[in-house]
Amino acid sequence: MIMRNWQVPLEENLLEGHVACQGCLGALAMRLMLKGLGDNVAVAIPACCWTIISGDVLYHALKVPVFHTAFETAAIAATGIKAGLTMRGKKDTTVLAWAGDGGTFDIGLQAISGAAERNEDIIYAVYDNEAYMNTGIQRSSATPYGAWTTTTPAKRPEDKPKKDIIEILAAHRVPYIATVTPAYPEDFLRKVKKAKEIKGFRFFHIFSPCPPGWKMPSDYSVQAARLAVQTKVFPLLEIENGEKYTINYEYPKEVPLEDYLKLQGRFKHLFKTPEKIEVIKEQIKKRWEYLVMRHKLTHGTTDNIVRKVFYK
Amino acid sequence: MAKEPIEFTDKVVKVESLNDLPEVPVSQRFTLVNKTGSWRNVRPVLEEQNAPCQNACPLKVWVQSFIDLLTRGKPEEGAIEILRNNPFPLLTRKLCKAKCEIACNRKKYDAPVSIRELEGFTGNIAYEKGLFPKREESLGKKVAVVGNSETMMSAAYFAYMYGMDVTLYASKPFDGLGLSDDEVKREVDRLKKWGIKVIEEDKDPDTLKSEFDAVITDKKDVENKLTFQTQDEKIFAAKPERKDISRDFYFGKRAAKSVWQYLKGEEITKDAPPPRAVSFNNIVTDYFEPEDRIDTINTMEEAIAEGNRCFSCGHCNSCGNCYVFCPDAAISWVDDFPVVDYDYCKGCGICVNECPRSVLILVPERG
Amino acid sequence: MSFKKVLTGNHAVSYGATSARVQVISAYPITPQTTIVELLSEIVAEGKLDAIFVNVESEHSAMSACIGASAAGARAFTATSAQGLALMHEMLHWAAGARLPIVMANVNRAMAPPWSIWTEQNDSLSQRDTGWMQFYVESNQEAYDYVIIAYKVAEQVLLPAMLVLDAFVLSHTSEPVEIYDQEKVDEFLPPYEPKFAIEPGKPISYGALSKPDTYMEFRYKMQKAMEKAVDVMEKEMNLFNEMFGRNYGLVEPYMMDDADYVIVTSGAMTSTARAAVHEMREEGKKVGLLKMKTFRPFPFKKVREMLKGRKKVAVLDRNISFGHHGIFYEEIKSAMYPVEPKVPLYGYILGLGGRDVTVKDIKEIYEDLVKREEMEEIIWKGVKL
Amino acid sequence: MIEIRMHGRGGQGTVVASKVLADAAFKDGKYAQSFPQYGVERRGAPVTAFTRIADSEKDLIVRSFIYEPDHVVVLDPTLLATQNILEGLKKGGWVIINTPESPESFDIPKDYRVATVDAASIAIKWRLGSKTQPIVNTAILGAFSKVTGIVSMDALEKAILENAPVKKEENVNAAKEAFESVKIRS
Repeated sequence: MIMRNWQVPLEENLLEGHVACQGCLGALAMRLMLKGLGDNVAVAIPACCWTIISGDVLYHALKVPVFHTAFETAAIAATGIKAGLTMRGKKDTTVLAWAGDGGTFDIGLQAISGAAERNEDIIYAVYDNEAYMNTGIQRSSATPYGAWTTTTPAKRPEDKPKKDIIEILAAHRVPYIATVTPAYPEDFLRKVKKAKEIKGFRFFHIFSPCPPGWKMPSDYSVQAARLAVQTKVFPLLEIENGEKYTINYEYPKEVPLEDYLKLQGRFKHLFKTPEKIEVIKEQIKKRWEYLVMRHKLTHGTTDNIVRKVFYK
Repeated sequence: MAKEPIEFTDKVVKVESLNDLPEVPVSQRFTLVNKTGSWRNVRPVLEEQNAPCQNACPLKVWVQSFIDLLTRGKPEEGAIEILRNNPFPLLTRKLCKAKCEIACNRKKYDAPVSIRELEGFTGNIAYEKGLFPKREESLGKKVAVVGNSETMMSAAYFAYMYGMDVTLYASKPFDGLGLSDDEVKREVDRLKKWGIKVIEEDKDPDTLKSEFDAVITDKKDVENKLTFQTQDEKIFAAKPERKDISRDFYFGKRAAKSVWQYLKGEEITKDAPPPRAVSFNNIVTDYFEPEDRIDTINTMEEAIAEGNRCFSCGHCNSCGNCYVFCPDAAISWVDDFPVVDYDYCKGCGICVNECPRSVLILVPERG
Repeated sequence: MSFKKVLTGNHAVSYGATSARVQVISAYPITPQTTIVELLSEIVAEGKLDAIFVNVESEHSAMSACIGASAAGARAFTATSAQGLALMHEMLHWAAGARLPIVMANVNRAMAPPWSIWTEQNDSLSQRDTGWMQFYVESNQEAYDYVIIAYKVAEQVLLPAMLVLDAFVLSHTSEPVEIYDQEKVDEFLPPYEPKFAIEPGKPISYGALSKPDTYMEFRYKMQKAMEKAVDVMEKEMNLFNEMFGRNYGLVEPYMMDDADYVIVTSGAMTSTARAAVHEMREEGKKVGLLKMKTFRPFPFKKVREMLKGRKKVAVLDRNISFGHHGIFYEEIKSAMYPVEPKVPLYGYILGLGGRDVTVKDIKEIYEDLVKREEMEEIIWKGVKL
Repeated sequence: MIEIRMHGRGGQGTVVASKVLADAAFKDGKYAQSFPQYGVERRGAPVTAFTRIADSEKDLIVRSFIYEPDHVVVLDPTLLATQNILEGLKKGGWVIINTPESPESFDIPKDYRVATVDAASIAIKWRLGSKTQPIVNTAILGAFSKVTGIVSMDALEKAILENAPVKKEENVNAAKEAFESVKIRS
């Protein structure tokens, strides 16, 4: 088979006919996740866009079983499923908790903390579209500074930086944390395959642009995700045992943050207050410096960070 | 309790009574029943676009395609692709002005692709293996090509390719190009080997009119500079300009085409200007790494490395982006190429936006 | 071989879960439930029960873990009390709606504030409409037996079940309990075979969005399952009696045959009431006792059968639905609505927050009942007015 | 039916004593029930626990507190000063006190029978608990067995072995020593 840019399995565990919005990277994220995990998988999905996407009670969009659970319970429902499957002799099944940012950063954090601290043998993945999209774009603690949502209107946009969920998980010393985005599918799949072989609590932070929620044409979502990585808004990382930090990738050229912001209507108002854009740039810079410091502590050098235009 | 077989189906089942639902709220059918293609107001279509190299080339060599074939591991097919438009790639390798490289979009990224070298290297495979392009269906017509210039060599080549029986009258083929005897012999032997009758003597084109259905010559003046017709409808004339060898080859090619149209009884048309080429702005450069240009290509490794630098503007080279980025799994990968399933494609446009070479385009849906 | 052992009510529950061979246990500590899962975690740690014990960070998660495990086809168990049960509330709906046969022990404890750890039924009765079966047990033996019976019924009708025992009065009271031969329990309660389970190879979507065109049917099926549970329970309790020699019913009458006056109780106070009725019978009073064992499904038929034609009935509630009445009273009143001639029903609220209920109290209620003429909306027994 | 009330302080094992006593009665072939009054007693705070012993399971069991005990057991003599430990005690009932003092030294009406045992010293001797907080429950049960005869020493020994979390033998020895050394008011 020839696919010049990628080495991805052709097996599809996401079926056509699911009802995600046009250009939904949350749907693409699931497609890639299941390409990586295969079909020996059980999924727990709390209240989130995926409650709808997977089809109503008559239909199902995945070739793997899904248990729909309450908003705040993805981590623990997955834990229960894992325990149940283990007791029924299905010890090698990967159990995936699949939640949005609201169900993760906010209401679900307690159960995540519990499962992470106990090092439950599950993969927890958050597809982060930076607001409560399923209920109509309300801010979550994953909403970035400066962003418009229906509860942070443009006249008073979000005034706090995004919650650093990765650091919270790192503080739990879980065996594996990865940040991924569908714009970098091979990086995504590589990490999924790596995580699959690890026992214990594994966390995926998936950056998943949402065209309606970000006031963005639907064809821009992969580009927005790519720009988020290029501008360091969303660095691609791995954190092992809460200590070993690896920055996987740094775009070799300087990309102005504005390129990322101007793609999205939710940041439109910011261009009237350029000082707020500077605030974001400062946040990004500090976060990056911190990550570089952690990377150096781990590896002794930053030379091993991949610096290519086309990262895969 | 009613029996609860879990039957997975993609059929719509109407819920008309309790018994159509399981005891427990679990789905037993797949979403394949949702033809989400109905959501779409634009559809992505895979449509070959012109590249600037191709448009700049007098011979309109389909550069993207032969490089694609070469780098795909099909160098012989790549060589034949060249030969469809360029009769003498080893001569263009040596003598062409390479306007393709001047037009190459990659020039705006780092450096233009070494197209001339790639074309020569790939073309050489055809020389070594005795490959020729596919001929058009035979018209059963005889054509005489009279003259020594490279334009006539090209005319003979293309007249043969267009399915005519060709006799080439040339006492000194490729005269005036400064080629060595070996080079001349190499090219003439190729023509002979393919099936062109070569008679090494000079002839007066007019004397051949009765014997042949048409004559092409560089010994007469041309009437129509676009179709190379002369006042005599049976005689077509083209002379080399000696500014750019590809352009001189093109004259021969165009003259042969006019003869072809003439012999088929069609109207002899001039060449239309090529469609707009994919511009640099249409290229998604995030999918390309800056790479040093390889100026001279001697090995297959070098050829593939240089070939991989090609943006393949407007030509699907199976990069896989559209397949990989489709959130709806509506693109399948069949025989190395994407196939859009319009039953499910929602028309989000990601595949078009992420197509690095603008070969996928969005077409509005009409009703 | 079966054996007898002095156990607290909580430990009887632990033994019940062990005999039922539960596979996944998840719980969070709360007084007075905690010793149930303490003992279970010990039993699991000693390898005497092949189960996974998930120590969670809240009751909400405890129930969620059980839901996940049960959805994956395992027999799941948890225990809680009061605030913990209230925190679980959302997930109780979830367990029932997903039709998962989870069994939970709830140690009846009063809700705060003010803080109280002592017995009262408001915690469990507040969960009335979640779709859980509820069984109120009177003794430690019943606590043990009902874990086993609850699974047997739950796994047939696909609804979760809660057995409810009084804080301290049972949970921390030690008395002899017969623990049955495991083979016999296994015969009564075979391994759980789920009809639908989250497992690889079966791509079902469990509990997805149900639009208005299907939701009602799923609710209808739940109600039918509850109704069916009445018959299933009667059948299973007969079998239980046959196998283990304990005769339980949806309701349990005592000296009811010729009783003019009936006292209706639930939970542990039934023992005390029974002793009181016994004494009063010896004094020649025609009084009987009706114990409500099953609250959901509510045994309408049995209640009507038992109370029809009595002179007066006193319903004793260790709970209150504020703004209305004792909850058992409400339910019995509604059950008796179609019965002619009307039976005068009197509702007594007593024993809230662990206030002791004595033989004397029961006798006084009887005396009060006999001389009462008009029905009052609510009668408080023992409140310091 | 025999009802026994125990008074002690949190940490002395009062509730366990009531349970061990119930278990011992059960092992003697009787029905027994034991329970704490409230269940949240803190270390050092007064604790009350109850035991009911009936001939058979068929006797009607009551689940209220015990207001008129047949006997009382006092695990901590200081409680005599602060609590009315004789409240409701039936005439002829035993008052069994952990104290080095003689039974005669207590001002307890003649309606009741009094026994004392130096359970604290016995507990310390067998290293049960610490010097400041000896666990006296098993010792005083030995005394209870001797003076009331309600449970046999044999059953008590078995009950202790089954219920004592640690130092099973020491606890049995303490009970036996108290059994031998308990003093009865003459």
